[in-house]
Amino acid sequence: MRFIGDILQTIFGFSLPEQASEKAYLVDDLYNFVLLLSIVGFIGLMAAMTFFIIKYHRSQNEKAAYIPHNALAETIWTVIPTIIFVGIAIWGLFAYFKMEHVPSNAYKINVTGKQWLWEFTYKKDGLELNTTDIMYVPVNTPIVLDMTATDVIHSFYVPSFRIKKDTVPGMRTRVNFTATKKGDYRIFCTEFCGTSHSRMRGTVRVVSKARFEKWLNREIAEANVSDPVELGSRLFARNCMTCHNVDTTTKIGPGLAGVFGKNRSFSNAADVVANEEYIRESILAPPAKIVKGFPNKMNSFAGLLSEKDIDHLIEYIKTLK
Amino acid sequence: MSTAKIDRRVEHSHHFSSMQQEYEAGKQGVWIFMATEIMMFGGLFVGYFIYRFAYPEMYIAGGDSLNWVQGAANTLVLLVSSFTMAQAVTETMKGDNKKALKYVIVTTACAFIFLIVKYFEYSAKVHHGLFPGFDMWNPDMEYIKSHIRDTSLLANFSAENLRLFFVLYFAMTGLHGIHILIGIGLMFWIMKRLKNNEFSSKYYTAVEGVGLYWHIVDIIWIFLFPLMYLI
Amino acid sequence: MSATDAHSHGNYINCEKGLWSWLTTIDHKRIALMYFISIMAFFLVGGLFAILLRLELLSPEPIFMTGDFYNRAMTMHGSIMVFMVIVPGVPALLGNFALPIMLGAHDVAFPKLNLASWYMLMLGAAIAVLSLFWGGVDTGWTFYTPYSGKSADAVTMVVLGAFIMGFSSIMTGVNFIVTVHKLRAPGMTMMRMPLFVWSLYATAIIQVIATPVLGITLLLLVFERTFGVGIFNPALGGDPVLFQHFFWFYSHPAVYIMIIPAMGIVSEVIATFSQKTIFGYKAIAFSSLAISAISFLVWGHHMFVSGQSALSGSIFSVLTMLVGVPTAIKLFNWVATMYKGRVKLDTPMLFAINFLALFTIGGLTGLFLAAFNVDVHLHDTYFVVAHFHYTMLGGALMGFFAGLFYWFPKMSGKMYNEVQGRISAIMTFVGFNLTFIPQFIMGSQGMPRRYHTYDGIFTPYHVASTIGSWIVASGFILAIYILARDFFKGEPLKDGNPWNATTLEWTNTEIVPIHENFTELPTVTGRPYEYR
Amino acid sequence: MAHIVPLNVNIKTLTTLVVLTITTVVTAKYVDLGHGHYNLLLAMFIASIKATIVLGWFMHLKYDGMMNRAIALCGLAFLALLFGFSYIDLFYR
Ligand code: HEA
Ligand code: HEA
Ligand code: HEC
Ligand code: CUA
Ligand SMILES: [Cu+2]
Repeated sequence: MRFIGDILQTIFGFSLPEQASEKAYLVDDLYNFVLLLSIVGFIGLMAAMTFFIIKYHRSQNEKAAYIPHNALAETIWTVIPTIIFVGIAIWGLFAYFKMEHVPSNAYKINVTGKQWLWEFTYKKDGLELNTTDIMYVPVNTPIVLDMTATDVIHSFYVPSFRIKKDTVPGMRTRVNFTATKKGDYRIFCTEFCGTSHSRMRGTVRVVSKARFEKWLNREIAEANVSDPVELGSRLFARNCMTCHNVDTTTKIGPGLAGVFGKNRSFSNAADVVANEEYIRESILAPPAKIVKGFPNKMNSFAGLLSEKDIDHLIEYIKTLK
Repeated sequence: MSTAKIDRRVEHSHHFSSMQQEYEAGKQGVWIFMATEIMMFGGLFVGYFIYRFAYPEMYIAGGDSLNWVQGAANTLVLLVSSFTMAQAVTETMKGDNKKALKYVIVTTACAFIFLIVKYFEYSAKVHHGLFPGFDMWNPDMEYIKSHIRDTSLLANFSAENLRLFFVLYFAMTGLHGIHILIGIGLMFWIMKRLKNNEFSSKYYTAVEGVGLYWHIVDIIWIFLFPLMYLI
Repeated sequence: MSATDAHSHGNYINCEKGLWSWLTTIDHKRIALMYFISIMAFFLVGGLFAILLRLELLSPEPIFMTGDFYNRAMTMHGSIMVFMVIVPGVPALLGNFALPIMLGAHDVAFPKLNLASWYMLMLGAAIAVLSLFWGGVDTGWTFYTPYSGKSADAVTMVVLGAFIMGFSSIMTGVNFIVTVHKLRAPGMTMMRMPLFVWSLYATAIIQVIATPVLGITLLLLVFERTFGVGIFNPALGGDPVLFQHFFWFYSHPAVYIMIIPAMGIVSEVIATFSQKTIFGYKAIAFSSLAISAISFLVWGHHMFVSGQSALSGSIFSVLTMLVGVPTAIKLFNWVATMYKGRVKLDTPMLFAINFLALFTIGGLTGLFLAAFNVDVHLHDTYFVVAHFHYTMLGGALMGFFAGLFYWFPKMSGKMYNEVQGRISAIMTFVGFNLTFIPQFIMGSQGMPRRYHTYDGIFTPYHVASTIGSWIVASGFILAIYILARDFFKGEPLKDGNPWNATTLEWTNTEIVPIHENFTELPTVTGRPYEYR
Repeated sequence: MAHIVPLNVNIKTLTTLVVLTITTVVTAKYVDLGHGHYNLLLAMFIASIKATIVLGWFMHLKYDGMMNRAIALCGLAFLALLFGFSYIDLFYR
């Protein structure tokens, strides 16, 4: 059987992306089979039609025959398609359930879709690692993705693995695969989710098991540092760097070095000395006090950063000199 | 005929070939519209049951907070109006426009009574912050607690879910109410024509059609009443 | 009767004059002409959006559109084409014109309802299109929640527009069912009805049963947006997948609203242009009904990867395959009709052959999508886009144009330019395949749909597709131009039955039908298509 | 032309409907059928009977042709479908 599948794959393979997962062939086999059948059916039908058009063209045929029906012919072309179509459906079901079957030792990664990025969460020994954009997975290891979304529906699609599943807010969906080849594979979001739907792409990076372990240990240790200043600096890099420099130079907002403890003057409020309360307010309600000479460009981070995050940010800003 | 100035239909429209044919066509058209009504409300009922099985306790809490006496009264009002409507059709078929008119007037009166009761119900709900929209949602939990039949249900209960019940309550009874309003409009149209003595034992399609519509509105309420108020 | 006197001279076009007489007409043929103008206008607008989309997709990175603009154009294209062109297209335009005459009736059962239906379509369309000036809509034509619950303000408008257009569709459906049941001429039994009428009848059933569910779904969406009710919003305990169930309960049957009438046209055209009795009349007639019944059982095939349960997925997959059977029967019967016929390739027949070839491809690719596990890979890729353009454009629209050219002489009393007609048919065929075959390939390779920017590996396919779109567009513009020009300037017909067809609209009317269709109702004595 | 339903039949119909309404209220409010959805089922059962009576007598389906009955049934059948399939999904998810 596999042999036939391989032959078809060599003929029609050009239309499908590279197979890079253990179960990809389940999709390809049926795809190729239906394609073959369709080509045969289509050519057969069109050949018959063309032949009739030419042979029985009005210039060739004086008188039309009178054939209102033919029980045998009609039975044949009712029964045969029924068998074929239902056969395809049943094949598809079996293949689907095979694909859905999750091996019990599968390695679990949590996936969250949000406008417009993918977030991957790895867990190990009670520690957590959140990454975006690139999903590292070990080769030849069953992986199960436990997925959800935070805002609207997205859909997690890796063409080379032949997997796709919507991620639905308020619901958990699962998808599983075993990558068979090292390399980078594309992730697409395939459920329309707004402005940057088409940019909600990512990469699965399949690496050897050893490298994966190493990567995970390193990253997870990195991610779980508890030094508030270090954490604050990371948050700052991710959220604030686009507008603030860490020296005294202006970007979009003021450079933050040395701000803490200094007297600040505003275009819409009385002066204050920058203390923790003030920085907290600057993050949560920026328009309350707009620094003199600056536009009201900063959006509130309320709801986006946790209380802890803000504490860490403050600790970090304190250190900027 | 002595009643020549009255526009009484004795002749079928030009594209039909008999009164009988025109009558049957008209009636069938109304029936098909009734099928669409069934599908339309049906969609809402599907939503109702899905959420009912998802959050049974909130439906009980929500239902208990409705005033079932008012609901039952309205059910009776609609049943009576259905009866008078059926009777109006009977009289029109007999050719007695005057009697039929009286029945239609009673039917319309019932429709108004229904709406008035509904108005009191709605305003009570709005008063307790149970209208799930326009930032009016602010449920009065004391009110809910004092009405629920089994307080142990309140254990796994969230106001968010209760909101879903009231969404469906207002959507379904609201759409039903709009149908009642449309029905009242149709009644006035019929009354005018009955007053003009336009119908006869040969031509009464319009009355019968409005009748069918009115009964469907009643049937929908027959389901809404237990689902919303009782169960 | 006085009404008849006023119309007793001249044909239906010139028996009354002035714009007002058109806007208040209850003559089904005049209403059909009003649909003609409006639907062609919608089609050009929808097509214009398509051309813009294709231009933008020439390059993987944005050329002249922002993401938001692209999404709006894509949504407008889909919604206009579906709700304003192809759903009302065949039934409301050609059906309105031909159905009563084919049955031997003076008019549809409820002529005023018929006119009201046109106004509803216009009102709904106006609201939907005007939404562009309120910022447009970017949800895709499927309006999936929760996205549509919070995106652009104009969603409410478009959804209301679609709601109103739904009523238009219901009204047409009711009218046709009753007309078929009650207004057949003496001797016109159900089994003597032309196949186009059968197909409209099957379609009307879907319109009447399915459209109300769309109505209520859209209404709930409006509530969701204006009151923030949360039925479909998971944050408030709602279920977003439920919206998809409701939506597809209508919208899958809706795709058969588009295709079944086109199939009816193809049946007429193939029998007439083969000058041979249709093969398997009963099978074709009943397969229309079978399709419309089964079409209600398969909607979940749009939701294979939505998180719906595997059990329902399985059931839907098997049932979906069953829809293919009656469709296959029709295709085989049409080809068998040509066997030993006297085939002539005039423009309507060329469009019908376009239909046969392209719809077969569309249908066969439907089988890929209906296979549960294959759809996991293909769902929401360009493979689906190509599939539904092959069925809707290659199928429904080609059939529609076959019908337009076929009934054009009866509508106008003129003959269109045959050579130019054939050129337009061939151009659309060539351009169409150039546009959409590359989409099958890139879809299989994983190019997702509704993508404004894309991965560079797909560029060659997109470029080919865009070039193709210019050819299809020119083909259709040419076809519309021919029809519009020759309506006024075409060569007047000498014979009321230029195709030697057998149905009543050709055999028993004037060259251009009179207002009342027939001075005396015909009596039918046998089946249509009796070429002996 | 069509069957005329006399007053006394309409009165009987109304009476039956009122009695059934009272039954609905009493069974729902004062008879507890315990856990599960038995109360719901009972109420729906009575409501269906009431709807059938309205359809049959007030709406004259009892005296009407097959076609109109078929149309009404058709609506209900397709509704059942929408129910059925939506539940298959929800309960097996
Ligand atoms: C006119 C419109 C039309 C028609 C007729 C069809 C017909 C069919 N469609 Fe299609 N479909 C759409 C319009 C249409 N579709 C649209 C618009 C969408 C996308 C909506 C969106 O998401 O925006 C869609 C999406 C769609 C999907 C969902 C894809 C996805 O999103 O993942 C599926 C899945 O099952 C599907 C299946 C089918 C099938 C099985 C048929 C069958 O009816 C086809 C039957 C025909 C045949 C089978 C061919 C003839 C048979 C023979 C010649 C027999 C000989 C051959 C052999 C023996 C092999 N369609
Ligand atoms: C019957 C329905 C129908 C028809 C006929 C068409 C016709 C065309 N469609 Fe459309 N299409 C849909 C229905 C249809 N489409 C639907 C439902 C979607 C899904 C939307 C969604 O995802 O929500 C879609 C989506 C869709 C996409 C995918 C967008 C995406 O996923 O990002 C593409 C891309 O190539 C496309 C292309 C085309 C092209 C090139 C044509 C061509 O055939 C068009 C030919 C053009 C013309 C015939 C007219 C050209 C006119 C002019 C150039 C100017 C003259 C103008 C005036 C005088 C005003 N369509
Ligand atoms: C969109 C650009 C932008 C981003 C992103 C941004 N800011 Fe700002 N920020 C500004 C601007 C502009 C001002 C000056 C106007 C004002 O005070 O609101 C400002 C002011 C401030 C101030 C007051 C500075 C002073 O001189 O007193 C603080 C503190 C601050 N931001 C912290 C942050 C932190 C922490 C983050 C990230 C969590 C952040 N900002 C992200 C634009 C930004
Ligand atoms: Cu996320 Cu599309
Ligand atoms: Cu479908």
